[in-house]
Amino acid sequence: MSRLLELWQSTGIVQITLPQLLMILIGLLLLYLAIKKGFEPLLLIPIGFGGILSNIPGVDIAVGDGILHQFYVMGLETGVFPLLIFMGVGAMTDFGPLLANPKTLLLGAAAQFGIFSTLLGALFLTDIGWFNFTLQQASAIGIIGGADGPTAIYVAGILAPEMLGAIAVAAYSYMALVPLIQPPIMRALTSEDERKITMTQLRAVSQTEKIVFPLLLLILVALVVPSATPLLGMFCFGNLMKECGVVSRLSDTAQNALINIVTILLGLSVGSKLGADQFLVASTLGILLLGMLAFSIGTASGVLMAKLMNVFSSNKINPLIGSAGVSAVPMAARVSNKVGLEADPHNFLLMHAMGPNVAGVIGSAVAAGVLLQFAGG
Amino acid sequence: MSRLLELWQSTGIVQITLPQLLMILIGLLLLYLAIKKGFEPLLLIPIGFGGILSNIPGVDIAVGDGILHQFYVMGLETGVFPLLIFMGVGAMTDFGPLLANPKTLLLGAAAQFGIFSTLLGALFLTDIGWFNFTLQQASAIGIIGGADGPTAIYVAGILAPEMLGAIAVAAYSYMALVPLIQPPIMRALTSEDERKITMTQLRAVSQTEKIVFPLLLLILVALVVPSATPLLGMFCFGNLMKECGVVSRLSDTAQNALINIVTILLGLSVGSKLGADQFLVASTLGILLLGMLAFSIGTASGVLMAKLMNVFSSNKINPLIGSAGVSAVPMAARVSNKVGLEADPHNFLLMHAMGPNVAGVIGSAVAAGVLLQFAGG
Amino acid sequence: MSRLLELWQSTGIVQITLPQLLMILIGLLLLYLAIKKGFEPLLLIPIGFGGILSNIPGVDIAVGDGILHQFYVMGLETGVFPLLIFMGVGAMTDFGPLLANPKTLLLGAAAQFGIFSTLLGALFLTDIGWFNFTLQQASAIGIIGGADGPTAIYVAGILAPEMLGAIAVAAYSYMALVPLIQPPIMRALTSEDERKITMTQLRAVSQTEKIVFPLLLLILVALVVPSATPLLGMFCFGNLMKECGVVSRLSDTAQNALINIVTILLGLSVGSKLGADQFLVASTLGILLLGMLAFSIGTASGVLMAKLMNVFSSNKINPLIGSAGVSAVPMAARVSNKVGLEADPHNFLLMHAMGPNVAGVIGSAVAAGVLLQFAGG
Amino acid sequence: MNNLLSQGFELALFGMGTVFVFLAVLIIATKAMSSLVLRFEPAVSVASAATVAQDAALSDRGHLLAVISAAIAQHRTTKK
Amino acid sequence: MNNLLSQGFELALFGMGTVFVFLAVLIIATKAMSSLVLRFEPAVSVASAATVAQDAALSDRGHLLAVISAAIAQHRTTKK
Amino acid sequence: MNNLLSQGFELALFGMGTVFVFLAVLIIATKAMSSLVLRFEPAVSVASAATVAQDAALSDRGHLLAVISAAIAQHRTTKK
Ligand code: NA
Ligand code: NA
Ligand code: NA
Repeated sequence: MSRLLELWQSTGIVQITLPQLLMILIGLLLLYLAIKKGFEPLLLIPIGFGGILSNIPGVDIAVGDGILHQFYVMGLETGVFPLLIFMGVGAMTDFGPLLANPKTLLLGAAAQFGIFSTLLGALFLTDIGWFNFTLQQASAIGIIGGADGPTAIYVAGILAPEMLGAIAVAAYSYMALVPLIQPPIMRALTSEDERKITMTQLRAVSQTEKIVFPLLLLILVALVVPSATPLLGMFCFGNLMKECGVVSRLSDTAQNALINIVTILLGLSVGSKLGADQFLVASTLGILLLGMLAFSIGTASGVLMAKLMNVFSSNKINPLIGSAGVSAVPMAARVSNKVGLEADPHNFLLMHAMGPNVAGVIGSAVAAGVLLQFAGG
Repeated sequence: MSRLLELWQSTGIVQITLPQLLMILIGLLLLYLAIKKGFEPLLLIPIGFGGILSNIPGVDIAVGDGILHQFYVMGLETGVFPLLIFMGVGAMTDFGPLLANPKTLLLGAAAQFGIFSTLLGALFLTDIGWFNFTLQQASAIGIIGGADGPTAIYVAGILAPEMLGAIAVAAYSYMALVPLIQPPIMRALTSEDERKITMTQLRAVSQTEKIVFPLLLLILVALVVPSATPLLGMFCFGNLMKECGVVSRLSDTAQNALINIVTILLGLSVGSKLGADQFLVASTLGILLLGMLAFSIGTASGVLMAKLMNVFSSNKINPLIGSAGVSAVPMAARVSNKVGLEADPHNFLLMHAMGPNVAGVIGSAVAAGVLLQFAGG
Repeated sequence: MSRLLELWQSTGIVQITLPQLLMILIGLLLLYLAIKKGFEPLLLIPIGFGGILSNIPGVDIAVGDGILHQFYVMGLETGVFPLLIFMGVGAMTDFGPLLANPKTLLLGAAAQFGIFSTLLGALFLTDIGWFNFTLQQASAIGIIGGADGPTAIYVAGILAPEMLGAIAVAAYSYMALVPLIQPPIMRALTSEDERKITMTQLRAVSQTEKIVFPLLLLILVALVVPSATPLLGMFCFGNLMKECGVVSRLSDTAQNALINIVTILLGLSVGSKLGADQFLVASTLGILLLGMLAFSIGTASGVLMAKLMNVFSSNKINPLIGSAGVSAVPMAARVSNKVGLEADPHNFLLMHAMGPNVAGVIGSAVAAGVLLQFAGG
Repeated sequence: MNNLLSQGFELALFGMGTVFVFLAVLIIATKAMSSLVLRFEPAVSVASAATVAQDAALSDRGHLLAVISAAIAQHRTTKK
Repeated sequence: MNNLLSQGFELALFGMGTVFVFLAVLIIATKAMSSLVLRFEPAVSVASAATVAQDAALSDRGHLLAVISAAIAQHRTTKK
Repeated sequence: MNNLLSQGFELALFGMGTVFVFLAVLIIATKAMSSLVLRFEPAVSVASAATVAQDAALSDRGHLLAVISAAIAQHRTTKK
């Protein structure tokens, strides 16, 4: 009979706490948004499901010998998962539009202002006593503004692992919300005439340029920001495998089986950081708030940089492609295209926006390198 | 010259022991059965080959730094391999027939009686002094009656790793023998009229039902049997990836590259537990004997439960689908269909038997959770 | 301001040393040869890129917690990566031509003379004071003559990990150079008449022979050279999966997703041993020199063995297929075919050369076993 | 009957009990879920997902923030 | 000749010896295996695998149990 | 302004500076690379890769050895 009582007490009904129940509801909400609303489902389904698993009482899944904790230790504490994903993303990236119009790299630079202003915002909120973020935590929050999932997870895993869950959820949620966040800002900062600017067609790019570019990028990273090398090194490696044309079987695997496997494991690992005790804290609200700020500022500074470049250059660029500099590949580029079509139904900006879009990936990886160098170790 | 002697003494001819030779023959027999007789080749080929490798003298393959031991430590001691396989099985499972006729879940419950009566049988044989099984070992033997490979390996890896080899060999061998074990029992327990019962066609099931079901199952597991969450959680996760329709690249990888890689490594890991010293012990005979008992009792109780349900319900079910409740997906369902066709060549039971078949997977995972909770750490 | 100086000092421009710069150039050269000249790109692209990453100053990539070092520890220190690649190679190997003409196994034996004479060469150079190789290091250098990448990496990883980078680079470079190294030696050692010898068509081979052969090979290895079991065991396992015909999904994965993933990780791991301090040492020159010697002697002894066999047998073999005994599958067999066609445009030797070619894989794995047994731990 | 065997009986009893209770509850829950889903399913399929996506996503964002905020507030209250 | 070099000669000698012996044995074994297989192959291919599978499997099960039982018995005997 | 906030300003300043400097340098380097490549590209595509492969590979081998030898020599010199 005592054994029966023991068994009853081992059930989840008895053990579950309200915070755990709330987290399970949040996990279900993430799944709902991913499945029904198309919110970055490749990541938010494993993250949401992992989050539910992590809040089930009476069994160790996200701690100790639990499988999600093992995945976390194996792939996130080591940085292996985000770096392998970055390699796969590199193998899927086409630098052609960027090579055809290299000055759009500046748009990818400007959009990183979202990262650093958010970092300052986090420290300001600490200064006025609303929150209590360290420099490491503020940096990890800022990187949400990079609008790049693996970069955010890599940086947060090193600088503020205790916030990894909230940061990843914010990063992917806002990436999914780019079609809602960006257009009002883009319209507010541009005139009707600016939105109608048509751009000259991009020149063709040779295969050799595409092969040399990742190596050139790697060498520059090595010389200027070594701390960004793990991220950009794996990214360039993936891109080289794709462009060189002689290892297509490796490139295919990096883009498919390998990135899919790692995505499943990475998502579950991130989900393991959605335990109620880690997620249901005041700082999560700050992260959500500041993450939204980061996306908005990044968008605005990309657009404004495009307008600034037009002051100095006769070859005008449509400022709507500036917002694509935040990354969120390829969503942000599609948004540029869509808002452009509203102003002029014959003005297709998609290819032009792909340049700043991938530039934003490089830009936020460089910013990540600086953050790791400055605030890390 | 002494060196030459040393080299000669390093050869396997000199070092091999009779038990090792016998185990190599058993490994070859498993390969023969897998290749020529179609005995669960996906698992028994890696297990059989791993078993041969583990009994080669003069080189460490299944111990120490040997590669099979490394696989074992990496994937079986941690539980990662069986859980990833369970995820892949989830991504291959269609709960449609179960959703169309939920009461067949009771058949999947009844068949688990094989697990617990075998557990009692093991303890009885200990009581009368024939064997010397602990409660943990008896539980691990009982789980063979679950007729579900990854569940058996997961439970045995935790409760009785020293018996893992024999339990896995028994589980997969008897799963392969389901077409021989089940029909006589099914015929003995049913009348000709019962075997001719035709069932109403299953209703169509909506996609939303299929998406919600794995989440419903997960929540119930969390509330009622948390200790079954690792198994059923990964299973439901795989199934959700399949049914939600928005992450088909993850679902495809879980069903193909990932499950195949893990199957190879899992099979070799299990093979590493087929060393002569661990396998050629009296308890292995007990395991083989009790495993057969478990399958037989599970089959019988599934059939009898179907007959019992017919007593209380006007909507008769054909008792032949009860035997499918042991799992052994999809073999047991095919056996139900085949025996049914013998009685009435126009009565196709396959789809009706798929319901209890997948119910049996759930049932034995729940039983596994209870065993782990009660007998584990 | 001091912080600015610190940041400047963290850049690669300030920290890079001349040796690191040279190694980066060597890495770029390897990439150039792989991409533009087709030098074994599947391995040399990851190795070359990994080599560049390993020589970037100011960031730990190939040491400590760096990702390449993690890959190295995970897969090369343990031997897991080369063994999994060997399994995949086994799943791609067709023993048919060997089974049709088993006496070509002797050619695969003779070509291993390259391994042992190079080992002696390394010890001789040590004896006369030019270099300072241990028996372990000499063995690891010798294995370059096996002309088999994973075998060389496996052996070097155990016997001389400090030389792994140079040995792998030498092995793959010379494998790529087989079409240049072998023909002059083949022509020098054979007469025009010998090169024109036509061989009888190979008999058909039954599927059962193909299934039994890997098991026969495994048993013989177990009995005669247990220390070669990890290599040949995984090789035979891959081959059995392919030939048995009942686990084609496992065989496909072993030949595709799995071997591709492991190739990427193995290449990067090997690249992590291309740090300037380890690679830019005098012994690297010795390795390159001796590696070339190994290939040349292996080629010569294969050809000479074929001529010797012709003395004793009435069923003449074309000595040009002897050179294929070094392995370098399938390049060396193609070279035999090409040189044969020069002498007689109607004499196709390709299928005949595939026998010694795969025999060479077995032969060098056996040689590796002896080296590990004799010189290892 | 020794202690081990009695433990075994207890385990068998509770085990089969749990399996049956669990699957019985699952039957009821599944039937309830199905009838609930099938009541709403037609409505969902009439309103095209594509046309309502944007507004829905907008309100969902608010929903997400609202739920998380409420959850955190709740949690902080219960901890005190 | 120093010790290292003499060790090298010994290793080279035994190494090449092992390689040749191994591959020579493999030639003989392969030829024997092939002639054995080719003698039985036709018989196997005549009797369709499908038709004999069930009976065969049945007797195989007995075979498996018999082999394992004999193996265990043997092992227990040798251990004493 | 406390120390943390001032650190933050420093980091933001250096961070944005590094990002801009890096991407500006990358623009220049990319343009230089492209113009260089586009100058040589036609020449490369005229001489078929296949026909020159063998000779090229031969000279490359020498090139590889030469570069590595030079590198080692250089390294040994600098170490002394
Ligand atoms: Na970005
Ligand atoms: Na079951
Ligand atoms: Na070889």
